[in-house]
Amino acid sequence: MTSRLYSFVRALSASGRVGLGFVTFWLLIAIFAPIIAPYSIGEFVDRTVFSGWSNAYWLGTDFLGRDVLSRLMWGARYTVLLALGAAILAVTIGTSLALFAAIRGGWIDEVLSRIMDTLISMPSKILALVLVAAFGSSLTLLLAIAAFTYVPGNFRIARALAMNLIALDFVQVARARGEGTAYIAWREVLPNMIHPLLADMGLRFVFIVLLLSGLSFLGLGVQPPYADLGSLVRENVSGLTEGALAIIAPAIAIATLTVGANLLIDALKPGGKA
Amino acid sequence: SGAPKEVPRRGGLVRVAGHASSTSDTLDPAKGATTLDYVRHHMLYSGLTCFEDDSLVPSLSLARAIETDDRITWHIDLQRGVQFHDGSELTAQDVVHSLLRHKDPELGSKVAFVAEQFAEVRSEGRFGVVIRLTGANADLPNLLAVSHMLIVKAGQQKPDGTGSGPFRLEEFNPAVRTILVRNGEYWIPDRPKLDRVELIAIPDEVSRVNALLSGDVHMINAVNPRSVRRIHADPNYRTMITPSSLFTNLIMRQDSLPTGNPDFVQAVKLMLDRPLINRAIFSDYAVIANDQPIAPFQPYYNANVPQTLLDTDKARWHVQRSGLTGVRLPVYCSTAATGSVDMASILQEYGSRVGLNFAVNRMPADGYWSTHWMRHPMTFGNTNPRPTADLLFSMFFASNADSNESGWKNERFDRLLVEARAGGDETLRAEMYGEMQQMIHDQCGVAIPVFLSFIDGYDRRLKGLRSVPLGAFGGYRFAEYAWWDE
Amino acid sequence: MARTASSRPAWFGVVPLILYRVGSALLTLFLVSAVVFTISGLLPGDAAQEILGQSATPEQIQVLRHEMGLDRPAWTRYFEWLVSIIAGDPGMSYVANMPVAEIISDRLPNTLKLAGITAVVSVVTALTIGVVGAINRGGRIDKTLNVVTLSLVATPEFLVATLGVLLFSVTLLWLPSISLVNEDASWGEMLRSLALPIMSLTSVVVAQMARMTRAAVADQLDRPYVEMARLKGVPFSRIVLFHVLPNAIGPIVNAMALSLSYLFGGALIVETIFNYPGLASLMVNAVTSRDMPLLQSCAMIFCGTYLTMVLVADVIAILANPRLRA
Amino acid sequence: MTAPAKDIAVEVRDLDIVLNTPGGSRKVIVEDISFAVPKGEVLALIGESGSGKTTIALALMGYSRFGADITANCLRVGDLHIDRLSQSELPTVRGRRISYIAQSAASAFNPSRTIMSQVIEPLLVHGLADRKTAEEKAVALFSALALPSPETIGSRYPHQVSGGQLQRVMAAMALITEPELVILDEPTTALDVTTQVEVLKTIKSALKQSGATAIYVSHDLAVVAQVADRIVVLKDGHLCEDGAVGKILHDPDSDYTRSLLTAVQPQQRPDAEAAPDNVLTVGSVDAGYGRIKAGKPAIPVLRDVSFSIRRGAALGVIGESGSGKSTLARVIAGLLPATSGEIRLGDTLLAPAMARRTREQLRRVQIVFQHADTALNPSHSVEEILTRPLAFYYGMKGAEARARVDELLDLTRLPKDIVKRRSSELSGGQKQRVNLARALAANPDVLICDEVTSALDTVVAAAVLDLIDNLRRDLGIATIFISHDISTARAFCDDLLVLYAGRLVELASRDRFASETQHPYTRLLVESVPELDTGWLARKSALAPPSLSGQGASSDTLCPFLSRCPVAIGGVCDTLPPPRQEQAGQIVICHREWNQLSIDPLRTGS
Ligand SMILES: Nc1ncnc2c1ncn2[C@@H]1O[C@H](COP(=O)(O)OP(=O)(O)OP(=O)(O)O)[C@@H](O)[C@H]1O
Ligand SMILES: Nc1ncnc2c1ncn2[C@@H]1O[C@H](COP(=O)(O)OP(=O)(O)OP(=O)(O)O)[C@@H](O)[C@H]1O
Ligand SMILES: [Mg+2]
Ligand SMILES: [Mg+2]
Repeated sequence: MTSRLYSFVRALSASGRVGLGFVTFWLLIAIFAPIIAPYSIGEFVDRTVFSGWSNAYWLGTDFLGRDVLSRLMWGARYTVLLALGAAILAVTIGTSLALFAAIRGGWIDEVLSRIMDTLISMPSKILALVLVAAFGSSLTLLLAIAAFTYVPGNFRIARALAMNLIALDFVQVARARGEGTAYIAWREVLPNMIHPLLADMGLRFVFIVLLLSGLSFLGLGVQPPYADLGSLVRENVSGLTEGALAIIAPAIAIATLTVGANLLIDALKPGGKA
Repeated sequence: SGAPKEVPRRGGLVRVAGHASSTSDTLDPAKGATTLDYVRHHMLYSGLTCFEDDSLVPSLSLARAIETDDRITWHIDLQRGVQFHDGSELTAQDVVHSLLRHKDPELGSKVAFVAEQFAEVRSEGRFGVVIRLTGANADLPNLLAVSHMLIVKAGQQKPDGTGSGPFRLEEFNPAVRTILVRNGEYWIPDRPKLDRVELIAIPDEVSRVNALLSGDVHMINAVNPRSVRRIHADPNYRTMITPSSLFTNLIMRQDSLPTGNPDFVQAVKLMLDRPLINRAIFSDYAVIANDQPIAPFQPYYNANVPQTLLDTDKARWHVQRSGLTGVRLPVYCSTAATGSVDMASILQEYGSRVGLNFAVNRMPADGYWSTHWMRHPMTFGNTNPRPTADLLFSMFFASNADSNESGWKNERFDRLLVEARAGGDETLRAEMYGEMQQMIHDQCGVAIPVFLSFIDGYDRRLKGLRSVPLGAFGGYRFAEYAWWDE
Repeated sequence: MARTASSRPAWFGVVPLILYRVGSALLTLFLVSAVVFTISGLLPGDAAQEILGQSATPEQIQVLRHEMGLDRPAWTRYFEWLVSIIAGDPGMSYVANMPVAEIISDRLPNTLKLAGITAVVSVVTALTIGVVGAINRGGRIDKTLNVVTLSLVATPEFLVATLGVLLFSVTLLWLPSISLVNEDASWGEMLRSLALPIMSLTSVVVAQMARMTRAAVADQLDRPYVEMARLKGVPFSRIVLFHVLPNAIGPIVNAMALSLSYLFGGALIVETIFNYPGLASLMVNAVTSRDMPLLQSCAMIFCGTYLTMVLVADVIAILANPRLRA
Repeated sequence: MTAPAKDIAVEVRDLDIVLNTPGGSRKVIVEDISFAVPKGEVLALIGESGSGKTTIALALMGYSRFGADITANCLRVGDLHIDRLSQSELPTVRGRRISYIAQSAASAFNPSRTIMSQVIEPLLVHGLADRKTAEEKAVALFSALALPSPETIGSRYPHQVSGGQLQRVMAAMALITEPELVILDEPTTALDVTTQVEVLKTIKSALKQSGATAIYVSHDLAVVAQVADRIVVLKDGHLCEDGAVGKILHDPDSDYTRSLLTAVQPQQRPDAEAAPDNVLTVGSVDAGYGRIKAGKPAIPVLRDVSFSIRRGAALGVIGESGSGKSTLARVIAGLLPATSGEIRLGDTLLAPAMARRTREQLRRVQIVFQHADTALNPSHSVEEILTRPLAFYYGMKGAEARARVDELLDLTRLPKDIVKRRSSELSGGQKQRVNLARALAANPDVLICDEVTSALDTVVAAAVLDLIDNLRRDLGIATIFISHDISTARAFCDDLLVLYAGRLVELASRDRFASETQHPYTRLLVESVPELDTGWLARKSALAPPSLSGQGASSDTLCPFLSRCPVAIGGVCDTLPPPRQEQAGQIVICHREWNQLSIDPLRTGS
């Protein structure tokens, strides 16, 4: 196990390793936030708002006088877990449908493709606005919206990949052997799509992080006092002119998370070994 | 301060940014719903009375005189020689039309409930108007000063901006902009000073402040208290901070549980850290309130009601008595109710200290008022200043009021409200209003932590502004007096 | 190639192919209309309630609802709406008491203007970045461009916009912080007032387009015909322009269509920050006031735009490919 | 070796091409290469795949594919020292003084530009002519290269002309600037034998006319024998032998060259003692692609194909590319349902569509695809690949399955330690063996091998062939051997089936096939296979070239070969469907009398 991990890391390019580093870092923060955050997320720790670095508050305080470091850790938790969950959900649904469409072909393919076109053509933020207005904001809804928004995109890519694979001889061999759709999809086609799908999932992950931050700009994000990284940037935006850590820290967090994820994805692409 | 008194000059092109606009922006005063609507209406039309300063006592405007003996029948004498923008003369007919149209259910006037008090409105000669009310109301001149009561041209069912106000309409594009130019024939001499005013809306606060600081607009409203420091950092910009009776309150419905539990209500009032709310959310630009809606600087304020202070021990005791320890309590808030989201965060935090488990539900501003406000046991409300205590009480606290936010019912309160409305002896009236404040403070299911201030930001060169505690932009009437000092 | 395409009906040739695409776009648009109608029906409350406000009595609301026809079954309203949309008349706005067409025709030019200029700017930028990156693939310039574009996508757009305003408007006083569009403004003024919105939107869309361009061009650069052209002594710039780009155009326009369609509905945040009177904020307004005719029309425009862009991209790709054109 | 009296046009001395990887390691691709080409002569570079032929050829243009370093004591073309030219000078030489003809014309042409614009591009970029004169020159070259409708072919796109034509268009593109040196990189390898002959002829005469020096890269000695004056034999990046054609062909110095020479003539395998019963019978099968309307596919491919095969026998299916060989395989396997006709396995009638066949029936017919690369799922290990059919058909699991896998590996002579590897970790020959082992795992009665050796080097291919041959003898498997390589098929199979445009034109036992009696198309095929004889092409050239107007039968019922047939009988062949003539186990579908079939029409003319 460790040796596989080691060889995996070794096979990465330098920028891939940087990406892996960022992603691992934020993943760890996300997982352990409840344990390592020095304060609770809503605690008013200081009378001064937007205070700078201090021993007690490493990243200062936010616009209400709460500890930025703690909020950042919780924010990372929400962002990473939500986006990861949504990305996995989107890719799972999109890819399953795509495999089904590609292998069955014919009218099933046509109908699914049209439905996906329909979904992809709706502007996601406005759709989110309507859905939140309709159902109220909740983590589940956010997750659903984010996943829903990116299912069609994944479907398109997965379908194209599957189409190319299905034309290959080894699928013909399986067919000639008499294998069923499920076996072909699951055992013959899917394993060969894993890399591009992972890359796609990484890309969706980045997009979802950004979508979530856009949604929090519109006031549709995670419920207070909890916050995702985008909400943290947004709620502290009045500190921007003072260069408050409260806004810089979450902005950097988003940037390192998304850039890191992208670098990692790039390194994972077939061209980049691994 | 030793500077010589400056002489107002004529001229100036000013762009003003409000905080909201929509496709339902209107030229009809009866339907005004946003700050910019009110500003626009006050610029286009004149009213019978108006508020000119922070005294909250109405002055005469189109009415030269208002007289009454019984506070039921009122005689109004109109100014002579007032012209509408199209040149026609303003007469009693126009006033009768303007007042009576609010009673038309088709119109959907925002002050229909006030107009219900008009038993009769008729002209008396070319410039005399008689208003007979259904019951005595000493506050009629105050009521006539609001923008909805502005005078439009007789016969106009859909007013098109032709009024007798200080500005003429040049362009009106709902949700985009309104351009108004000086009315050279304004019936008050030497007014207005500004040549041209453009009204736009910038809903995003940060953008609004940025627009001011980059010189793209010259006046803005609804400045976040946290942005005041930013504006002051630049010597070219000022703020006008008008303490007001505007408040954001936590509503606890008395007709549902657990909010109907008096111990719970008491606990919540006791665990509000009002100084923290004032400091953290409003940068100390608010005024600590006492769970009743009359602000210290308003007429009839009862200073004898003891101030509720933060007392977590007592609050915890109440919580235990109510048996609600650990119960999950959803609270609905929204940016639609200024500051409520942050207040909810604070509530949640302090709640956890006294054993209450609040779950914050931030709702989109869109649809908040129609779908959430008052519809759940615990929601936040936001109440704008009203020109009279009577109006405030009858709209939000009377048992039968539509917007009786907490569903509070008190017979004595209702009786006092009608008695006080009739007026007569001012000391008696003050006593009655005082008792009503105490009742709300003690028993009503609303917690009012602070009174907010209107904070307008403006370009240093914009002069002659007056603050009126009834609304932003100098009680919506800044354009009447403002001038531009190049 | 013939094998992967075998799921498509066999009648090749460009006209039927394009007709087929148009047909499926129309079908999609029809599906879209149903979805739009359903989703807008999910919204709580309705226009009658919003118009009359809090103080309205239930009877008043009922009357108005009946007048507006809101009390009829959803599918009747859907078909009436569909018929009128097909007839080209989106109806009257519930709230503004104006024909929807008029409200939209006020805003549409703004959105088109912003989207159009941004499209030009971002396409040129993306092509440049993509081609330069592809030519130097693996090299230092490529890596730098990669990280730069990545960082651009990685920054939330409201932050990009706000930083832009703080820098260019508030601090430097170079550009207006809000876009005040005037019909009678000169081109220069207009560009100045649109500069920041364009910049923000460009930063959102350019990265993805540049990356796709790079991938498409790099893919073509590895083809044997490029080597052949080099061995013919064709200068590299000519190879890129005349050999590679025409072949890469299909995937590039496809990626661009996807990205550029964002400029319509996705401009919401930029419209909010710069107070730009475009369609996205109009649609949000319609959501707020439950102005269904307006809401549905906006939604149809957005979806229609998307479908048109993808269709145009498809057609370009078909036309650029002589195999399909034949 | 002393230079002949003639001018030396190309001189290469001590050429090394080394790839420096970013990791710092060095990979030597070719080393110590020296040769010289006199002006106007053709030098052939031959060797197996990967021996560095292309790399050397490209080095003469100062070009290396993957950034490898080219160093040489001398790298001279005419008066140009290629190794001393700067990066900015090289493009002025390429395409002007040295030009290149790539292996695959299909991919070397830009698919989205017209032929004309690409052919004249060298003239235009070097500023040698204006567009109009350039186009005139191109048209002249088109007709010189015997391209059909030379005036208009330029406005077509690459996909609109056939492979052989495209290869000649590329020759036109190379010759249009009248270069001193032309490099031809396997210009005919991707072509059918019949087409290859034509292309060879035209290229050879065009070279002669232009007087250019040429370097001809090929792996095929027989082809090289026709065009080259000198041959350089390469092995693993080293020069193995260098000499005049006659010397290399008849009296090679190195063993390696000798092994190459023997591989060219595959040795005939004895007939198998096949059982008399037919294991597979195909009866007048029709099939095609696209939507099926009224029982006819939109793109009909196979028409009225019938044959049968006995247990343990090998049937070779030969024909040009696109003649429907693979389609036939797919039809038998049921991957592509036949639209009419019947397929019997033993006595049972098989359903046309695979989905309707029983698992047992599917098991008994196994297909081995041409490209082992794509036929093996890259994400499966060898073990997974081999155990799946065992589990699927026999429900075998665990130790039993492992034992059987071992057995299969033995059978295909694969080392045991490869079971955990994935296909990307196998060599080409190993892949093809695994591919074969998978089919054998099913214990089939019929094994369809579709071009299983085409992608392999001759030596490796011979080993795989041996294997299949042994298996069918030992296990009694009936083998359908699809190939475009006539000599291999002939050496390997008991019977041969010739397809033309989806139709069977001849079916004969090996002896009869080699006899004088042949369908005119079969004759053309067989005669087109180059021989290891420098005069072969010259002899062919003396004959009337048959037209190459492509396939596409004029009608469903007439002879498909009619438009190309040199001996077509006017008034008969173009009005009546060709009759089926059968004699002594040989079936020929042709109008010509049986005794007429043995007369070589190419020699006699018609
Ligand atoms: N992209 C590459 N990177 C590294 N090495 C390569 C690359 N391409 C080819 N080589 C190596 O260079 C050597 C020579 O290749 P070259 O293409 O010249 O062979 P060739 O004789 O033309 O073979 P073929 O008959 O297959 O065309 C081979 O051993 C090959 O492994
Ligand atoms: N999936 C398909 N859809 C449509 N036409 C096809 C398809 N596959 C093959 N064809 C056509 O059917 C004909 C026969 O193809 P097939 O692959 O059987 O030829 P082949 O004899 O195996 O050729 P090669 O030697 O090149 O492998 C060709 O004209 C080809 O273009
Ligand atoms: Mg080669
Ligand atoms: Mg084939």
